[in-house]
Amino acid sequence: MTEALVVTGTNLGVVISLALIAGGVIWLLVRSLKGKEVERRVIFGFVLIAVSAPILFPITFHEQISPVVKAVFDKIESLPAGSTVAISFDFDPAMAPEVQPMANAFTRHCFAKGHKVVFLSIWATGQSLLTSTLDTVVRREFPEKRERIDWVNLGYKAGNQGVLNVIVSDLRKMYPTDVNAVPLDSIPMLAEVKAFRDLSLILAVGGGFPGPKEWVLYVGDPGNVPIAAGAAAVTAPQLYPYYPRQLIGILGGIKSAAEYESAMVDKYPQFDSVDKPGLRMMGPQTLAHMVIMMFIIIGNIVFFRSKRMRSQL
Amino acid sequence: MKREVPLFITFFVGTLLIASVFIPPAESWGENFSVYFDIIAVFAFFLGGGNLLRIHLQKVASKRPDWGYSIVTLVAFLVMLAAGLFKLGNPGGISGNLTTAQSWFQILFQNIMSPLGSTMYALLAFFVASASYRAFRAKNRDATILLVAAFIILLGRTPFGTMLTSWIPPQYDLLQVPNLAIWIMSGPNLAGQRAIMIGIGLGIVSMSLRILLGIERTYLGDDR
Amino acid sequence: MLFRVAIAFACLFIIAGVAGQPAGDTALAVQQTIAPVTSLIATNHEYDNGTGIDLIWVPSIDDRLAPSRVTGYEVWRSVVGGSGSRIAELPAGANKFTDEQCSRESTYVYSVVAISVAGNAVSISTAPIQPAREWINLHRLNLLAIAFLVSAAVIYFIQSARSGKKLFVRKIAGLDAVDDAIGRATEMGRPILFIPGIQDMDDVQTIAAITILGRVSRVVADYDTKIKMPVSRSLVMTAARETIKASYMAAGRPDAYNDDMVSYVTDEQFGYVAAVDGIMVREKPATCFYLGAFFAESLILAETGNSVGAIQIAGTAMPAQIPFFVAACDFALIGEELFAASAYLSNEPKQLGSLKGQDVGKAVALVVIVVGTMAATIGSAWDVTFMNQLWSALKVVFQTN
Amino acid sequence: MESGLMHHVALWLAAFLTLGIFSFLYRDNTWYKVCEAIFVGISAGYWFVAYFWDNLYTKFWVGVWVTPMADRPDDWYVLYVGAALGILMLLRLVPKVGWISRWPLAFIVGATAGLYLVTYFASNVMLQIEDTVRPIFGAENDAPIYEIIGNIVVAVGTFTGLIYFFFSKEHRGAFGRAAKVGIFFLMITFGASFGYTVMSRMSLLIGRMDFLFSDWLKLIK
Repeated sequence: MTEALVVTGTNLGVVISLALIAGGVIWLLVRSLKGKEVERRVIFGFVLIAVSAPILFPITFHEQISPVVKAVFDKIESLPAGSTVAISFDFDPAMAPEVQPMANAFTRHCFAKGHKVVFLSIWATGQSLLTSTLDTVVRREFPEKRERIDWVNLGYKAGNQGVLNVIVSDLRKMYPTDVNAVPLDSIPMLAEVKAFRDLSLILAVGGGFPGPKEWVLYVGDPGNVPIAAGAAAVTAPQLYPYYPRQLIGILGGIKSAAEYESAMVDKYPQFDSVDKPGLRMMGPQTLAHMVIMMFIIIGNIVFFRSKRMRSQL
Repeated sequence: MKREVPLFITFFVGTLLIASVFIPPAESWGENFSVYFDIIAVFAFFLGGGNLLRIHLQKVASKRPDWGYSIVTLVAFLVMLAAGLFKLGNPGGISGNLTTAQSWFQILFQNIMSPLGSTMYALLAFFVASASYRAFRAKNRDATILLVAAFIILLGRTPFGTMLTSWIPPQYDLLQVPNLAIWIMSGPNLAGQRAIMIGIGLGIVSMSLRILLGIERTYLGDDR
Repeated sequence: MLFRVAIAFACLFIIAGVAGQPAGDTALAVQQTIAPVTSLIATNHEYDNGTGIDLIWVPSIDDRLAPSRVTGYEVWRSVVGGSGSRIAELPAGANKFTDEQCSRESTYVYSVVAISVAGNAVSISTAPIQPAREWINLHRLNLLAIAFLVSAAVIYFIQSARSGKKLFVRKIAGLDAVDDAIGRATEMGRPILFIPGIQDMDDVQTIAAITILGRVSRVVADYDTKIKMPVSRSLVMTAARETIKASYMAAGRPDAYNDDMVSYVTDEQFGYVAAVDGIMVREKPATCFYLGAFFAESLILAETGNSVGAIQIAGTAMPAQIPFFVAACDFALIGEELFAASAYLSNEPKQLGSLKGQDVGKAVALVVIVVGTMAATIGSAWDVTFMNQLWSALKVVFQTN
Repeated sequence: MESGLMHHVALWLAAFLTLGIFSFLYRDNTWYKVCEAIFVGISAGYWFVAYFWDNLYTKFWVGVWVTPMADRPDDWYVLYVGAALGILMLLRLVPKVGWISRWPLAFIVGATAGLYLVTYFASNVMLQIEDTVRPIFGAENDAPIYEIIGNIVVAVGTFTGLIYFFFSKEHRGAFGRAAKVGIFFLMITFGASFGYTVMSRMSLLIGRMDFLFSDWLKLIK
């Protein structure tokens, strides 16, 4: 399984920035061989360059879909067309670069399969991000999908896990109306959705509290509804104990988002032209990882050098 | 009275909520608690917000160092309060949706609070790097294990990890770095997480009992 | 209304099917339509507040063909003396459904409609049924029993410690350092910073943090160190003030207490972090405590604290943040240790007794893991009936919900 | 929606604030202090407004005044209890009866302790134990070798990890060695989680740099 390193964009810029990083690392290596500590600001500078350079001169890599991600993709594929799926936007602007690409990919996938989608948020800050997905994905790419027939926006409700605790058995108690104050009883697509346990799938996108874990504890387990998580990479490890029984699949971080985007394009070539932030961000991501690994190595060299020097004294 | 009533309330409410889990007609009590809590939290904010105002007003009044920044905080706080409570700029007026795009509240959130929050969060990228440099050193056995696990996972999350070990034949594919990374996440990592989770669960049981039985009461300002 | 029409149609189909079987033309029609579900039974959903009714049925014969001719099922409910409505749509292959939207005051009749491209088939209706409510959820009896067992162990050891029995408690490194860390701040004349996490008082970790604050502030009051505690929740501010004030009273120096030791900053996670970072670089605390529920800010705080040269003692039960504290702080309390901390610091026998009590819970867990894993492995590998029984018994006992 | 000028002002403002926070990495400075002061003020206001409308207005006011009697849930009057507790909280401002504010505090702490006791015991203890108990060779005896190793590792790791947490037994002898193995597993867990997180944190920075380069400076499309 050899993966080709596909280098695109301004090659000269790529070469220059890589040379800059490599040169700096060699300089640091020489310094550290003398047992000198690196100042914090130097580290900060390296991170800045490693992230900025690939944004200015893009590098992209090909992504292979991993089983935990594929499980989510296959679940959405296997639901009969017309199933009702919920996507919950439980994140804030700060987390958005990482998880919003997942929410967007989920939305595209559900609509491409002809599912009906319930959008909601249990984070106060998730509401405006939800609106942005509605504007940039739903209304722009799927103008034929009608609000309240093919999708509905329930908006935000305060109360954290309390909200989940209620909607699992009674949606209307918490959400008498959708975000535009239209009573749920007059919304055709929700006629049979009395509670969240009536849904075919819940895609919990988020990473803090409340997040996918609370969806599992308060909705998935008691309501026996399949739940898939789109999580920030930092929370993904804690979700592994719930996989595969309580969570059908997990997307963790931008790498999983990139994998999902690759899978989407493989299956639905019409999405090749849309923005794929996951794949786009993997370049800077990879370079930043390399830089951090360099620093771990340098840190250890400094450590062993100074230990030797101390023992010689 | 000052001491006994709060202890009784703690015991009574706690026991009631424990019982409610096992009594179907009482299942909604837990939900009701979250409603109570939300309402109490609003009232409590009058104390917190009042404290914020008082501290900064005092700083300005006594012209302590950096008092200029206190003015900035006060203005920002009051502007946001006014914009939100009176729903300024909202086409629907006071009964309109708080987060409509045209309302001042939303504009302030979008253009000031949101970039500030994202940037503060983004600082983490730098701190992760400096912490890795500092902490991932093979100082002793424990630190070495930490270092090795972290390094494998880091490598496994990049295409380089794939390239580095793609020569390993398929029957030993576990040794390929990305697979090894996944295995660490679902094997040893899972084990550690479980031990921590079980411990936390038991720790909560024990602490909750100490609180309900009134043995632990420092939170009530009762230190004997 | 629709319901009755549907039934009428279904009856027509069945009559047409039965009557027309020998005739060639109608036989075609019979082939196209499908068989209804059979053996539909409604029973009261156990152990609820009288809101649920369970339905089970045998799927239509046509659902067992491959590919199935049934595209799905609809569940219809009618209140006796009222109208009927469709309450659920289920995929093909479904054979049960729980209606949890019932009222204790009503009596219901259910039927299931098998849907196919060629037409629908309605089942025979169930007998009228009224949901009943139960007062005790026997499904959770195992949870009750095991939780009771562990709680009883905790209470037993608290009592036995109270009666003067000597208890051993192992050292917890981070907590042994508390006194030294506060002493260091006193010597340097710099403040100590106490961060109780960013959650409100409805999080048990925040409560744990406040109980530890009670012990820490007692030492602070004795040493006359400066303490600074910016908080992100108003209720936490109130509770923390009560706690510190009580410590100063207990130390006999109520006059040294001042409300400004605890100040509210903002509820916003990163707004709070921005302010705390500012406090750290400007006031250069000698010691920082981070105890409670933390999220992404854990590392921002710990790295900034490190850059100003503070001794840092951290503890959280947030699994995702423990690694950062372990890597970036001088001492870290891992998960359970956070909840044990106030008991450990108090050094009171009855508090320490509770730690021994929770160890009983761990012992039970260890035994179940060993016995269960062995039973499951032996049982499934060599098909030993007794082992399999033991395994499934343990599974039942530890199942929740 | 926004006029051209407004858009530019907003863009430059966001860039100003972004760079201001970043400047903290170099050192504490006036620019950062201004951003910090704005952030604290705006966000404290934001949360109060959110609490006010979502909790006090929507949950309480609408619940006890606006909703018609017929549409109220059976237990609507419980809302008054919440408000009463809230008002008791405010009594703190009256020095003579300030001690009454401990009541709502006691209420919250008691309820939290009670709720967490059962829910965490069920989800953290019972469920995790049940999940750990599984056949090492797989349910069908067909697990590949790495899965068998994985199962053994999970069982042993959970077991020894728990031993590390024992408080009332000295970590000596065989018990001490088991605890050492437990720490070994915990360290792998911490290292793995940390490594995993690096990824997540980088994405956030990439998001901000993307804003600076493409939205603000328009260097890339």
